[in-house]
Amino acid sequence: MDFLHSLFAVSAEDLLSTSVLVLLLVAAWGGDKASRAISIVAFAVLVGAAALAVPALTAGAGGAATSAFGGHIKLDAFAAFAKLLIYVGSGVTLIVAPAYFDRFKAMRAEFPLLILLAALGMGIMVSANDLLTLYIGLELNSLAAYVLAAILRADGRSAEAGLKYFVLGSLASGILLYGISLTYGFTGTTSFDGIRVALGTGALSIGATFGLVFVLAGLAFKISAAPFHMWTPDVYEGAPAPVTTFFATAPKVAALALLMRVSLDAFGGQPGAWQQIVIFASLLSIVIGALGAIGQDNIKRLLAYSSINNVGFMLIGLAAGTAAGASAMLVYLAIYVVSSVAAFVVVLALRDEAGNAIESIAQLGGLSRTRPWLAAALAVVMFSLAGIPPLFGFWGKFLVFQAAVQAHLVVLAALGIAASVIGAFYYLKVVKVLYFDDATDAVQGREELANRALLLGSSLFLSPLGYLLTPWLGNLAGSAAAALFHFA
Amino acid sequence: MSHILIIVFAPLVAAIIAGLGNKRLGAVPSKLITTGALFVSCALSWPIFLAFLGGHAETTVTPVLNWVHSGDLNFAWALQVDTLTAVMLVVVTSVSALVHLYSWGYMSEDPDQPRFFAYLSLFTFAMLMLVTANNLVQMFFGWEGVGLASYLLIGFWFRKPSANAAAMKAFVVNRVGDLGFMLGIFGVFLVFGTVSIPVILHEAPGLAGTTIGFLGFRFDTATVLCILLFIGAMGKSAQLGLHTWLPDAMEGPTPVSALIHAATMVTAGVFMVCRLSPLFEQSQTALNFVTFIGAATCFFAATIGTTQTDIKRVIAYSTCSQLGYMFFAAGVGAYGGAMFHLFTHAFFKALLFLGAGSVIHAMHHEQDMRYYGGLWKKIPLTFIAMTAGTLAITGVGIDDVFGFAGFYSKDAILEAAYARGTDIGLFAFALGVFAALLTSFYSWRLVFLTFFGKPRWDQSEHIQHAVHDAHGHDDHAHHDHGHDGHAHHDHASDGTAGYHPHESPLNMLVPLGVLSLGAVFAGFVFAPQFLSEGSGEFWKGALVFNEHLLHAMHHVPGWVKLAPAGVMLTGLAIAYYAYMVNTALPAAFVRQFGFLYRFLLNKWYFDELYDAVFVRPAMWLGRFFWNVGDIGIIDTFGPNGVAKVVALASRGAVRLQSGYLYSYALVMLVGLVGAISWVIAR
Amino acid sequence: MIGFPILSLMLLVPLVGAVISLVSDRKTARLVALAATLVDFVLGVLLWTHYDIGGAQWQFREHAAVFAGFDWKLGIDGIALMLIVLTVFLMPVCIGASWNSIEKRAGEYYAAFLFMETLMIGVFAAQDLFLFYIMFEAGLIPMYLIIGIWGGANRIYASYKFFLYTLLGSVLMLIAMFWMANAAGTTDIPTLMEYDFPPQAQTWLFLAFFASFAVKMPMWPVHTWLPDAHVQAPTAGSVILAGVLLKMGGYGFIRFSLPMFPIASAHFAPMVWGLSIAAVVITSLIALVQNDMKKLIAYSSVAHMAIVTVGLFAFNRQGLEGSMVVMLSHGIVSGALFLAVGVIYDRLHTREIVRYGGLAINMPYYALFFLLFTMASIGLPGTSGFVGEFLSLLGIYKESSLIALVATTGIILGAAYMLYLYRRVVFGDQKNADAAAMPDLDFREWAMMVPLAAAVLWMGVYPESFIAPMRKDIGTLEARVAIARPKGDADVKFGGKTPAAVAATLGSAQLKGAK
Amino acid sequence: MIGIGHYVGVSAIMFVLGVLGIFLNRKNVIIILMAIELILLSVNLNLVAFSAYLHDLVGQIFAMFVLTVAAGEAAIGLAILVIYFRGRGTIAVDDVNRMKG
Amino acid sequence: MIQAIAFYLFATMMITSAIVTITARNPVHSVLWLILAFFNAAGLMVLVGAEFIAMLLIIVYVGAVAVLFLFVVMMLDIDFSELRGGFIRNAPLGLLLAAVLLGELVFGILVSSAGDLHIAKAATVAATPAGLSNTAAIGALLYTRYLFEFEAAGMILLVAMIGAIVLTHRQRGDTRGQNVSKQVARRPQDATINLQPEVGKGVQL
Repeated sequence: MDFLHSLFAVSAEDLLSTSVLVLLLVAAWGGDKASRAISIVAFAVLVGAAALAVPALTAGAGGAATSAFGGHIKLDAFAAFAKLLIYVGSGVTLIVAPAYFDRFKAMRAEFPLLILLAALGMGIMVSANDLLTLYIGLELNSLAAYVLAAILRADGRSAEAGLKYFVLGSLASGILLYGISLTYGFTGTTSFDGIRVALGTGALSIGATFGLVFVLAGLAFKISAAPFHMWTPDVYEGAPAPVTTFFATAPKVAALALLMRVSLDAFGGQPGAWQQIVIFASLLSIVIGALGAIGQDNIKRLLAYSSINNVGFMLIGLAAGTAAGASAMLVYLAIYVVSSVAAFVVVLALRDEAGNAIESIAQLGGLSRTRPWLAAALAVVMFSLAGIPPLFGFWGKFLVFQAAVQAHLVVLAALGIAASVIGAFYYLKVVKVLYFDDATDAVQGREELANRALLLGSSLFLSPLGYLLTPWLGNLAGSAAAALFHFA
Repeated sequence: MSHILIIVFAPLVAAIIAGLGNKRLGAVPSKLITTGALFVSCALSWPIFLAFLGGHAETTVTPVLNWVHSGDLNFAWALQVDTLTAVMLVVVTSVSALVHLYSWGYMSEDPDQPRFFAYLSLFTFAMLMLVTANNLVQMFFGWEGVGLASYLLIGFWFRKPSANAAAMKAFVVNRVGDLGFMLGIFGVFLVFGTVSIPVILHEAPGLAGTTIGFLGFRFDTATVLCILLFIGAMGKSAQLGLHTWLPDAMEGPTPVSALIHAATMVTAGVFMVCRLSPLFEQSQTALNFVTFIGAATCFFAATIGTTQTDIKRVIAYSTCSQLGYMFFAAGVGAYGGAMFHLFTHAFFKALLFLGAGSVIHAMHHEQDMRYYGGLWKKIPLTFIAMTAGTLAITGVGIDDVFGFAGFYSKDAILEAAYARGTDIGLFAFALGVFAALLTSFYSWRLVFLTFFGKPRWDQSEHIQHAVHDAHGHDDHAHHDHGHDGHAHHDHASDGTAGYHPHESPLNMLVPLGVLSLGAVFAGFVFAPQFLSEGSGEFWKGALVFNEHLLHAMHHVPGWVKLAPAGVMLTGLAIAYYAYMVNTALPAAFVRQFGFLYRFLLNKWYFDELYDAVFVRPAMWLGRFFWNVGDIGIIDTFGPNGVAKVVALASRGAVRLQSGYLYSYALVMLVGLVGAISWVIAR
Repeated sequence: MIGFPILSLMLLVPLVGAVISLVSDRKTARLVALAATLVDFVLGVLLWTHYDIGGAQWQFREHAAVFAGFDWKLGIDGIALMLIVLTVFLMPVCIGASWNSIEKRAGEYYAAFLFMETLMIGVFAAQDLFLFYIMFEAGLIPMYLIIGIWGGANRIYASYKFFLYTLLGSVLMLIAMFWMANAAGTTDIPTLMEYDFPPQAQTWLFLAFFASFAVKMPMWPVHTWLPDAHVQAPTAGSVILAGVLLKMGGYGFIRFSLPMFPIASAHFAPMVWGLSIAAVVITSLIALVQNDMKKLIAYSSVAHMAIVTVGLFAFNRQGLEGSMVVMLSHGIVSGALFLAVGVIYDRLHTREIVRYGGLAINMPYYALFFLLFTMASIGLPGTSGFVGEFLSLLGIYKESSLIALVATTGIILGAAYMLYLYRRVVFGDQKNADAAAMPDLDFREWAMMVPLAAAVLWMGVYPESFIAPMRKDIGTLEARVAIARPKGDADVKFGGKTPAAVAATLGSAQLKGAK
Repeated sequence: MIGIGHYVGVSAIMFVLGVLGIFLNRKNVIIILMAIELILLSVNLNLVAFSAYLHDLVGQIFAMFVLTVAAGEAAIGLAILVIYFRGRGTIAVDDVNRMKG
Repeated sequence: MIQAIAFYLFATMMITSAIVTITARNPVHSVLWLILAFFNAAGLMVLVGAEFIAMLLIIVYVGAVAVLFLFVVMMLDIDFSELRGGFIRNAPLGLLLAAVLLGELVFGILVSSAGDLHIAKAATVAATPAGLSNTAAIGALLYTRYLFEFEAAGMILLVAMIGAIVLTHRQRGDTRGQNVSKQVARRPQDATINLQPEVGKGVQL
């Protein structure tokens, strides 16, 4: 009975895994020719999974969390919120990928399956309420991600990206696992609730502290927070553009959500132990991300550094350690996912006459004259990422800094926001190339209809119109964040 | 008395019409409108003055429009007419009207006549606003308005770089004075809580014994206020230190010099001191300061006047000097004397300028007296007028019988200075007397150089130019045909270079005539009203009338009374000897006292001093602050510096991203070890 | 009061215009832009005429809780009203100034300007702290594009400098706003204006806001973005930059710094004074040696805005009202001066002063207007420049005669550099044949110059029209800052007499400084 | 029974050796993969030791999962290595830096 | 006593093997040393009574993973002589950091606890059931409480399988790797040269 109940509770995961198995058969049968159909079905599956996740978000407000499998899985509003974003990121990848890979005749039927498997893993990550579940979900996602990064196997850069991602990712997993083992040893349990109880709020044993630090370090790699960010630019550049789109969206959400749950739930009783580390990582990420981005000419690398930069800002919300901070992070995440989608859809549209990808920013000169709408969309994304009002990207930063100030982290907020000005510099650089420079006429490709729709939708979301969503988004994020603080 | 509205605003309306109409309107209509407006103003002003003269007029205030109301600060546009204003009204409108008329002739060949007349009328409007002000701010409005008009008129021939420079100099130097004026107004408001002149004057006695903080020190309140305000007067009236603009202002057309830089605008400072005399009376220090500056200017300008060769500059320094008289008159308490000198000076100085203009007009814009000579035959009417003016300025007259205008006013001033009995009064008296000697000398020198002796025109480029031009033009040639051969013959012998000066047209001569009347009779006619024991009735409290001082003036020793006449004659004699009898003397003097001559010729090196102390350092500082401050320091260490640091750091960050797996792992390890160390150390 | 949400409408009209012109060709776009700005101008006039002087402090209030975290809350007092009127007045002029000179990408250009107008009005009308911030910051984007796309040769450096400088200035303000909203529990500006923050906190809050407004003003030594931005921006960009954007700094001081942190304001007043007089002297001297017309006027703007800060931090009515009038006047005058530069720039395409000369000969009417604006800039009484300058300086004199003395030297230096400019451009002989061949003002230019000239004179002769709506609000502010007002150094003291005796002698007009 | 401290110490040494193996190596990616296995081994040691000393089986179950994942990881790692080698013809770590900056 | 000897023996052997694994120049040797390390680790696990995991370690690692490594090492046909080479530039820093890390781990955990290590209290959740063998106990737990993870682990293996196939499976065994973007980027004018030889200077007939 309990088992069935649990199985029913994880219906989204059920759907995903059974679909993967069925589609795998289709793929085996149909080969790469079936890839488009599989993509479409996979997209539908994601929509279905999203629909299954929604009730927990809307009904489960206030933390009426549903546990499954003996408390190893938690299907609360927080998980639902993260899952929705994950499915959005995965779904977008499925939409943009086929056209891209078709140009290289490299569309594989397994691609959508890997995306689904990764989505499954991420779903498990964000629902995890036990270190073991966490690890399983994380690895399911990671392994799929390694493969995805290298999937354009004939491309040297893709393979190199896969290799780097794999080696460093495994190292990070090792660090995480070592931390988990220490945590287990010094708390005697792997369950988040158990850990929080075991750690208490008093003095922390040094072993448990080490475990905590190692766990956070391992997770920091996944969210590409400095100084564990080094893989990001190389992998973003080397991986095929749709895969980069994926990396920039779904896994980032999953890892951040996981980090939030671990920090605020499992280690929630000991904020003093991790707050300083998070603050440091946050500032370092902001600065390194901004500085690294300034020197870039490759737009994908630039977006990689931008993601490091943005993660830094999100970590400020985590450093606050409050429900408001968590809620701010979630809103930021949502906006960031949309920004990334828009940015990468634009990147995907940057092709020369022969259909080869244009990644050099210099070649975008005067794009506003040759492709005004594309340029406008990219400009909107850039200003939004820079957090300049009235674009919606400002709202994420707004909430995060507000939470930090409310948590009396005024100095952190001031430093962070001052560093954001450095970041604005490279976003401005892109806009400058788009609007001020002479036209190069390099970009010739046309976007697919679906991509246009995506671009239009995300641009509208990022435009000032996005502010109309603030109450709605705020409510959702608020109830999701409240779920993390159910113990309080 | 709502005539006052017409008096004041008619010139403004005329100026706007002529200015905006400009060339579209045409020269003649512009001239008609502006001159007409001025004559209307003038015609309406005299009855007002006469009414005050007759003692049956009251002070009136005609409100026009609310201006500024900010908290307890409240002032409006309003036209106040009292005795003082009435005097100024007639001076301003009369001289202005005459100058307008005179300009018909003088400017007849200028293509920009509408603009010129518009400026003149604008000036008159501003001057009228100044004299009718019943609050300090409106006075300041007029003050600045006349400054603007002066700027425009000095720079009227804007193609000439020297004219532009002079115009700008006039404005900027005046602004230095305005700084004091403005601070004075601020101080007055701070102390009295109002800028209304009647209220201030009414309450001024309360200042006795009070002190005020200024620049961190404490001073006597009235002293601070008066000196600040007087700095404004110094600027406008070209007193020592702030005088440098006035001689340069002669770059403007001569009618302008007559109107603005002799008769009206430059006397605004005197007017202001007289207007605020009850306030000045509260501070002996301030009065001493006024006296000292006035006396010093009077002397200083006169010394320079003796060496100048430009006819207008001589008169300009003379003006400067005469203004000094007015100020030390005020400084010793003889406000009535100051005003009376202002009044008479307006006539004779305007006359001298217009006369000089007539000479210049006749000499084809040659202004250097060294190239004049023997003109009295050529332009006899001008000669007569100039002589009348000279008689007036040098103060020729016999006590109790008749005197030219300056005789009454200047003598009164000197007597008052002596009668005051203070050290500073005696100092002023001494300098004043000596200046009178110099005045007589340079005035007569001007007359002798210009009208007597042999023509020396042939060395003048202007004249040569004119002659050459005349020969090039057929119509001119035809006109002068009969003289042609003769002229060439003259060339070597009689110094005329074949040029024949002509008397000015009627519209120039009429103003000369009218002003000559003023120069001759103004003193005689009006002295009783201005300077007698009963003048208190006349002034009606418009200024402080020191009856005691007037009484003392009548009892000064005889030599004091005779001194002006004595020095006048001495000056005349020296001038006659040096320029009529022994014409080699000046050159010999120059050889003997080269240093003194050069010192005076170069105007005590004030311009050079200011150039070295203010102008060049300002430019240098500007460049310094720009290149070193803004670009060198602020930008280098500010935005550009930050940008450079960021770029450098960015390169560092990029270099860190070496692409090697082991480096990446190493960085992760650094992070890990760092975090572990942190928690251990904590 | 008006029966419809006029402020929202005023924001909406240019926004809609912006969207339309974005997709239109050049001719349509400029017509749309002109129409939109004129409609807004009419609305602005309606706003002015319907403003109830002496009525409620906040009028035309609108409130809609459509956002989370902040509200769509609009409303104006007299101060905001005047600045909005200034904005809507200058905008049609800007469109006119761009009429022929903008040829490339006109649709985007006019869209940027209209968008800018929305934001500027929004800044002045916002009654919610964060709504204000959004409007305040958002202005950077269109201005960045205007300078960067349609600017001069060195436009990219200038646009970056403008953007990053001002951004850095204002982000700290955001943190302060969070703190305030947190402490006071509201983001409502009127409420915050009456909220007493602890003195210690005021210090930090003040500095954070100061960082933003000082850059925006701009105050010395954070002014160096302004000359670059002005020089590179197109004419209309300079007009709006000098005319309105700089006023946001002053508005910020008067709306936030002074009423919200009066104690800190008083504490930092000497610093502000020092920076201001440094600006007056230094930037005036710099202006004296400029060879580029726009740069000269830009530096003069810095000097003039220093008079604003001096007046604001005089803490008395004359200073505050004077500052507001200086802002309004400078908005018109500097805008007009940039326009005047633009008129000849359009003809000769250079801003080098030496390339001109003797324009009074071939462009007499131009010379006349230029003269008027020059005189207004140097504060000739009767023009708008005088009233504000006079009041501001008078205000500061009450606080410190030394500061007043140094600040007043600005009238000398101002005269020097402006007349020097005028002399070189308009006077002198016609050295350059191409400059001598330039035609006088055409109809379009007349249509732009005349309203500006009229406004300059109106404000100079009868400033009451402009001061009256602000009087009550300035009074409120004065009362608010009175608690912290420092004691002036120019007070009157009485020798042997008792103050009462003196008062008796002096009668009704009590010695104001004597306390 | 040996003290838990011994196990933890040995595990720490193994962990550090694994980490060292990753970044001391510049010629051979395979060694890096093996170093990763060493790290996982150290984790397993830790988990098993704790499990035993806590009398709690979770640690051992965890170790089992780690083993499983390690196997999968090794498979994928080697697969990536293979395609990398196919494209580049080398597995020297030094050469894996086509992307940088 | 025997336990202690065994522990130190296994531990020393394991650490030595690990050192050699990461320093050996020949990857085949590395793999073999790795296998030895695993054997010793299994021994250590047996010492604390975790015999199932110990066996699993040998079966999975030695039987599968290590063999896979050997396969790949041999398949890649690497020129071992090329693999000789020193350490990286920052080796001293790396070694120092590693030493610090080790010191901190060992001393931080052991020394700071002054004496015996205080780990958590004995667990209550999944205590080893008395009387059940290690294997049976693990099995009982694995299929009940950890069922979800177990199934998910299956998915991981599926991913590994799909991944390995996707990446390495080729239609034809002899195709060389190609750089698609490079090929597509190649333009005709780079590849062919149009010469316009003068008459008579062209191809020699």
